Amino acid sequence: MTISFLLLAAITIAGTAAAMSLRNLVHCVLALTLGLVGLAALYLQLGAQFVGFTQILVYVGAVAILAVFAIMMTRSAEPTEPHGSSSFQLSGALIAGIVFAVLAWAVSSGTKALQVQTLQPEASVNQIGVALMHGFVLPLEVIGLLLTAALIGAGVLAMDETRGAR
Amino acid sequence: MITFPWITTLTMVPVVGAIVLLALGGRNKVLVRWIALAFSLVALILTLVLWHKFNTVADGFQFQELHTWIPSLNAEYRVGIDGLGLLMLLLTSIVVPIGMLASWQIQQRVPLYFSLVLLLQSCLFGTFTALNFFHWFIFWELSLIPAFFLIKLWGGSKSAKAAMQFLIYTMVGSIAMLMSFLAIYLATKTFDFTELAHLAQSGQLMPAVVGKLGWHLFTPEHTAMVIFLGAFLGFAVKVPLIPFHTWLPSAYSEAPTGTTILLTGAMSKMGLYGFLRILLPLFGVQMQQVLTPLLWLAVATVILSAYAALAQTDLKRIFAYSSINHLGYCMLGIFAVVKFTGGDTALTAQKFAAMNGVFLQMFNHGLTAATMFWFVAMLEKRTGGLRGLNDFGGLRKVVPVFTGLMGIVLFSSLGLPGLNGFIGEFLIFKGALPLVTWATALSAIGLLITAIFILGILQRVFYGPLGEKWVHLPDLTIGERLTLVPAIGLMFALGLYPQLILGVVNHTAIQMALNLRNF
Amino acid sequence: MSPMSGYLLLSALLFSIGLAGALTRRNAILVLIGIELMLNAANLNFIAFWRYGPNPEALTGVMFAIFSISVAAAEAAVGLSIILAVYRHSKTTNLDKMNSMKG
Amino acid sequence: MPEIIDQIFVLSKHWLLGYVPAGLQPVFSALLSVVPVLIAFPLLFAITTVLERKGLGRMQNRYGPNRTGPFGILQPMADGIKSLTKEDIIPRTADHLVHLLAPLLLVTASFLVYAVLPIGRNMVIANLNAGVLFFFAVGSMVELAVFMAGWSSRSKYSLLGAMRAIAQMISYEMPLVLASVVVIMAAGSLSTVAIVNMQASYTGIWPHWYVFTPWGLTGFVIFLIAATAESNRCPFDLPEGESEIIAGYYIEYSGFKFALFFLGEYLGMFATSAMAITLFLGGWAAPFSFLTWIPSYVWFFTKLLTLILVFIWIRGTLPRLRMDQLMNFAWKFMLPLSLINIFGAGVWHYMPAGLLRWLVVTLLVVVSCISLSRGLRRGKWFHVRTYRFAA
Amino acid sequence: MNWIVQNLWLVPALPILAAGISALAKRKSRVLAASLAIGSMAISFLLSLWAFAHVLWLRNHGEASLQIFDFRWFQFGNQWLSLGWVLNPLTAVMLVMVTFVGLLIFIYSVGYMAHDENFTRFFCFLALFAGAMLGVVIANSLLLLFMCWEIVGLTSYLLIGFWYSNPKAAAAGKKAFIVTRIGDIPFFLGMVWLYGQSGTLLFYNGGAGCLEPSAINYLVAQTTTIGICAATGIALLIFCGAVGKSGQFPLHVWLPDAMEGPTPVSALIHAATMVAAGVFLVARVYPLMSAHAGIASVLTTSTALQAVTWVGSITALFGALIAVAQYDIKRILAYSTVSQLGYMMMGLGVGGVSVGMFHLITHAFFKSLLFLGAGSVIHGCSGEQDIRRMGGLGRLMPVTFATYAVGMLALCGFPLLFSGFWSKDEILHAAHTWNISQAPFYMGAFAALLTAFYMSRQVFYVFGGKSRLAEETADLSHSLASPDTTNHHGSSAPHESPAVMTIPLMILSVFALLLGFLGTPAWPWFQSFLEDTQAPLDFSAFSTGGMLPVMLSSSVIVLLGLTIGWWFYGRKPIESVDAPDNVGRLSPSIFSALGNALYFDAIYGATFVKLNTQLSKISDWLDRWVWNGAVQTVTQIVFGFAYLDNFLDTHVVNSGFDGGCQGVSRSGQILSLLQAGRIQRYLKIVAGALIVFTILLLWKAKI
Repeated sequence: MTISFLLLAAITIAGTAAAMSLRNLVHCVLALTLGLVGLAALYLQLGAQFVGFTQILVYVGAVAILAVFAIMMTRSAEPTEPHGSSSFQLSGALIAGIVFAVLAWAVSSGTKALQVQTLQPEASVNQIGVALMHGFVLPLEVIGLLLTAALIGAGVLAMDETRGAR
Repeated sequence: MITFPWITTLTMVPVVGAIVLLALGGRNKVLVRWIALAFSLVALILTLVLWHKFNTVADGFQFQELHTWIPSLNAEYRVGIDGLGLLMLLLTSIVVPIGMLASWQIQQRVPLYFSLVLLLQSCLFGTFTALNFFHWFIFWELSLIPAFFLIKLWGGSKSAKAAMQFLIYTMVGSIAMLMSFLAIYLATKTFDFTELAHLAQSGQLMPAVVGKLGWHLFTPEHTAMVIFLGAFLGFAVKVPLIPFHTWLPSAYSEAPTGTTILLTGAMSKMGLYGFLRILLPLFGVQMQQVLTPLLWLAVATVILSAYAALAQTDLKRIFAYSSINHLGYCMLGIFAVVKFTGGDTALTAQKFAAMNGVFLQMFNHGLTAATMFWFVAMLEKRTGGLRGLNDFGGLRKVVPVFTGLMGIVLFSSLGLPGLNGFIGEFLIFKGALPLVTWATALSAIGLLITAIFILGILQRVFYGPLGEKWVHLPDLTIGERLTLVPAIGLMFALGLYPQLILGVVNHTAIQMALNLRNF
Repeated sequence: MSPMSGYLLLSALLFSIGLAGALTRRNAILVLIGIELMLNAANLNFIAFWRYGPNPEALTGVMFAIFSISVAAAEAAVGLSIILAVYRHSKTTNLDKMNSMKG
Repeated sequence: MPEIIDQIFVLSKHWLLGYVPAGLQPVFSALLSVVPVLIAFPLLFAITTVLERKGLGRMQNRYGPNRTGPFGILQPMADGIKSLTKEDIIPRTADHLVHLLAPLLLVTASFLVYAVLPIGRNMVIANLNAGVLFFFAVGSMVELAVFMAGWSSRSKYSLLGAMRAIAQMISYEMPLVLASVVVIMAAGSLSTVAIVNMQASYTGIWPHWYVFTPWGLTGFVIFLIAATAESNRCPFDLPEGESEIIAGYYIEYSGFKFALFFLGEYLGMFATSAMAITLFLGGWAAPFSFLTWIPSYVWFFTKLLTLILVFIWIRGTLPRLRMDQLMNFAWKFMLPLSLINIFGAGVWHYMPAGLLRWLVVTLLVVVSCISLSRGLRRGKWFHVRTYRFAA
Repeated sequence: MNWIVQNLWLVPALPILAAGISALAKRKSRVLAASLAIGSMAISFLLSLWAFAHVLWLRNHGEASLQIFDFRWFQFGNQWLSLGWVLNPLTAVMLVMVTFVGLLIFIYSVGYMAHDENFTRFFCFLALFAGAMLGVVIANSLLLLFMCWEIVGLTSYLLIGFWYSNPKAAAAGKKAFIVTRIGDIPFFLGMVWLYGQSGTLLFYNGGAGCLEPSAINYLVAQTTTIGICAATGIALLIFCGAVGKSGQFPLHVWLPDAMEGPTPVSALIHAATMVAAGVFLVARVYPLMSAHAGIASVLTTSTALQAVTWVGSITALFGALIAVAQYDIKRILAYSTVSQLGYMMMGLGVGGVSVGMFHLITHAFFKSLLFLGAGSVIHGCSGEQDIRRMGGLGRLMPVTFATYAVGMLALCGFPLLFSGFWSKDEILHAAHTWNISQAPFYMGAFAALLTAFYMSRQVFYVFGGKSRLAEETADLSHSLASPDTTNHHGSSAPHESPAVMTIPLMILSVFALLLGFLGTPAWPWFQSFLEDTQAPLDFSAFSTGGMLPVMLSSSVIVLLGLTIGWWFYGRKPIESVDAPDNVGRLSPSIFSALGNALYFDAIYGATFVKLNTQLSKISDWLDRWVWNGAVQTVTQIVFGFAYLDNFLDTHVVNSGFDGGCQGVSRSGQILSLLQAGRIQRYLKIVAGALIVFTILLLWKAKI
């Protein structure tokens, strides 16, 4: 419960909350980026350097840009979204709240039994590489395949269905 | 000792060629053709190198390569050649360029066509060099695939049906053969030809199989016979023997002529090769038991196919039946060699003659039939696909050179002395007559009928008054003449000096005849 | 309160925020972003458990996080392109108006 | 003596740190590392602008700046003063906050990158375990900044420029990263310090730079091309092509913010050049073993300046590409080639040392390069292109 | 060993080489082809003379007149197959005859074929034929002989069908090849059998050859399952080959048809040499032919030779009979040839090698003379071959007439002066003394009578009376017009042939006159040469062994025949083309039967050819319906099963399944109300589930 943790947690929560509540979609994405950078910083704080940088690379460098592109191409940047019925909003928020309550309850009741490791563990790139190439080689391959498939699939989906019609 | 893997290299050259062609794509058809031809010529050169390096008096197989492959199945990659294998390699490498030249004018899917041809060549090489049933069988079956597509995709109007018939027929035979070999494998745990032959020669093979698989309702002889018949069916369909031959005329006539050349020149030899390499060493006893029916089959093949050829009007069908007829002589020779002679030295010498004759006839038939179909291809090219006997007449007037050269080839097929066909037939008859007199004497009728239908072709196509349609038929071009010269020259060379081939295969023939178990 | 439960609570909160966004917003892109957020919350959980768990040398948590980031990236790509395709067809990104399966 | 000169900055930093209370030492250490960088590179920026303008001028048969100071070398000073004193205009419809944040984010990200670049022996701000990854991760934030700038201005030109820039940067980031993967494979580390150390040894007088291998050379060339595109420089300067969309995404900026953008761009260029040096040209290592007495940072800056000159030279030489050419080039040539290059590096690794592996890998790279370029030419270079929009 | 023995192969090789070169030559290089063929033939002739001289020299020095040269050809098993050539009197005589007659005919052909467009090919084929024929002659191996024999057959085929655009010629060539091949198949089998039995195919090989006593004794000792000894069986099979090649009954049908070829071809191949090859073959394997079980009792004739005799005599009579009723000038000669070949065979059967061979040699000369003369006539009449349209040519073509008359008299066996007399007489004499039966003698004698008759008929028709050629215009039936018509210059007036054609005629007629004196009973030099004995001049031979009566009777027969011929045809000239034959009037039915060659072609056509066609149809039918039908049936059955299975799947299994599915889908419709397409609603459900499950889990953990 260090100050840095609280600070970063505050940034993260602020960013994500803003992302979920702002009206302008571009702002949402920018806020989300802030939240995700905060999250990456949290990872760094937890000692997972590689994951942290990967988080930045993937989310800031790719997903956010992708989302921005999607927003631009669907012309939904203008805050024209008419808020749906308040009951809809309310029920959603309520459910989310209940979920949080339940999870918080679970966390508070579940972590007591856990033996907590306080030593800073090591997760150098070397170790990660070794682990990826030995213990996790099959998942790695599967992920590679998945990414390829996703790449092709996304390309095909984003292509115009009637080629050359326009 | 590590030596250069000649045979593997030879087998891979066409595969590489096929890949190159496919990679090249169809933009430049001329280039594709030349490259394909170049690869087949490389294979020919390699074969000639092998021919040169081959030790003609050594026992057993040469240029052997042995690698373990699937240890749990005892399947090894074992290749090697003796005189017979070498002869077949040479034939294949000669026939494939002929086939390519004959399909030079193919316009559709050129790279695919030529790469399939090269693949087929590779499969043939594999079949003729494999010494382990397992991968021999793989090549044997694999060769069907290019052949099937070659017939189906580039063939005539009924090619799909013919290709299917061809495939199913040979597949049924192959499956029967596979069953037999699985039975043998279950009993002996080996797929190796030489080991199996060794077992068979010492009389242990069939008892082992019967001991393993015998069924109480079957006598051991019957069990062995059933296994033999399975293997026999596989080869008999491929050769083909009457009555397993009906796929052949339709396949030959529907296939594009270049493919027919491959089918008749090289692929039909696979069946005979199987008879010589597998059935003779392994099932000699069983063949002796059913020798009489086998001989009748051979005689029926010779005579009926000759008569059937007489009734055809399509040049390709005639030549197809003529092919069956010629291979029937080979079958006669093989069956004669099987006959039990009790070690009589004079008769053993006859077996040598028959064996040599069979080898020579295989090669000669390949060469002659391939060239014959080549001429059909050139005729088709000139006439836009017409090849019926009744479509022509008097062509000699406009295409004298074509007529002359094709006449040479036709007479070679007829067995005229001085050309290659004669000596093989002579040796077969010479060896077979003392061994199986009546069958041989009856088969001689085939020689007569062959003469009748071949002269019929000459008469109806080239002689008589010239049809109005063909006044402007072009004669052979210089290029065609030049490409024909090697083939026809080889015919003359073999007719005048058969020692060229006999000198190489003789030792193998002697060994094969001697290795037959006589008891 | 142990450091770990702080992270876990944060993760739970992130998850809930993401869920709330996904449930309340009408825009498909935002729903997708919400889902991404939920995934990130899970990642945080993984890292936290790895960090404070009994077997940090096994790196399982880190691995899981890496893989899940990859999956999330793929999911985002495909999801957004689907949204693009749908938009091209129905000219809207509003989920309420995208309830017809007819093409 | 050469060692002392080489390490003089490190030594002086430690000497200074000795006067600082222990509790504040980490903070001061960081400050002492960061501040020189924050000073040196803007200075380099100033030098580069004048160099570029004069160099370009020479190439285009004109003088370039020659009024301010002797030979115009004070021109950057004048420019700086001018931009500081100019009015800061913000468009009325602009998204103020984002408009403000964009240049800041850009410059911040550009500066952050320097944290992992070893400027000399033992001279690196943070020797990160995943240094190269950090470099690319932070570098990718630049794109976001560009988007923010373009979008928040509410101008068609700027939005178009931003979109172009982002598309281009994303496209070229791929070959950039993949080109550096070969080095990471060879070095077995993501740490920039480790990578440079790997290259700082010699066989005879020849250094072990990765550029002196077939895959290294290929990687270097790919990296350089991608870096040119990343920093939106000619011939990849479409996002700010003056003749088409004036200044691209920062058209609506003026005054100091504009200068910040300029600074950020150049800093990005320096950073990628420095990364190229680190990865392929041995970082601060001397090119010959007998030149090691010259201090390492001198070598680093020499190489950096050389690369900058190369960039200037390219800018003065090559015409601008068209958008479709640019994209085709990235996806159809650079990407496959860098993938093949990775394969080549693998082959190199697993083949025994000798002439053969040189031949094989060179052949692989050359053949694929030729065939890929043929593939490019067969494409729609000269065809009428129909653009598609999401309508 | 003498040079000529070692290099005897040059004799056949040179013409073959010439043929090879002119085969590659262009169609226009006529001079090259002709000079190559004639030159090579001339050299071969000189070499043959040398060989002949060498044999004479050997005889005079008392050395063995049988010289052989063998070489190895190829190896199979543990043995080598050897080929070789033999020089003995038989070879020498045949060589000289073939090369000499051949040379003359080559020269003649230059004139005869001068206008043919395929001149080059013609000489190529002729040279190839000559080479192959010489190969047959010198062969010391039955295999080599057979090979050359087959090539001879091939060239015969090519030359008969030389005017290939005429369907009749093409058909005739085919017929010739196939009919001779019918004889060759047994020959081939006999050869293979001989090889199997004796282990060699060399005739003479220093005691190891197959014609030498040890092998013959072995062969005689072997008996076959049908009771005859192996030697007889083999000999009969080989004789079948000779029957086919020499146009013996019943395989004679091809020979008259072969007249479709150019006339020099008829002369060379179908009169002088090739058809004689069969006779030569029998002579060559005479030791085998004459071998039989009781080899000690030389007096009895072997079964094989009996067969030869009977076949020969039947053929002689048969051919002569048919010749009487022919109208085509060449066909008459062709049937005459058939008849004479029968004579030769008979001579071989009853009298041995020398008797038959003597007639062969003399016949070769006068028959080629006759053919060439006929050719000259045809040439002069612009291709007309029907004797009814000729007449009166004796005045117009004096040289041809004179030489033709010589040939005709020689063929008839006009007493004393003409060679045919001596050789025919010898055969009749031998037949007279034959110990088995007298029938061949009487058949031969009757045939001689007929020969004289039909030859005189022909001569009177052609050369006597006045020319009927002009009437041709009235008669439009061109049934017998040969394709020569188109090839000759257009003048319709009969004229004498050029010198290049007449000079060979004159040379041949000289030989036709004189050759007989080499083998008179008084000085049987020829016979002794062949049999390797000395021949004293002994006029008393006429009186011994019933020689004189036979000679007298045969002279009478010949004169009688000529007289009858004059009575019917020469007494008063034949008036017109349409006038019926004077003999034919006596018994039109028999005459027309003879005119149609006793309907042999028709009979063969109705039996063997038809049988063959039927067999081919049957095997084709078998192929299409039985074998293929069986396969198709199996396929259909398999397809049937497939359809059945498909039916079961579709209507039994599937329909049940479909029913189930419909139920499911109906329930699904109800449940689908939950799935309204509102993603967020699903998400809510999931979140609810999450809540519930978490609570449940925690609850459980608590308890």
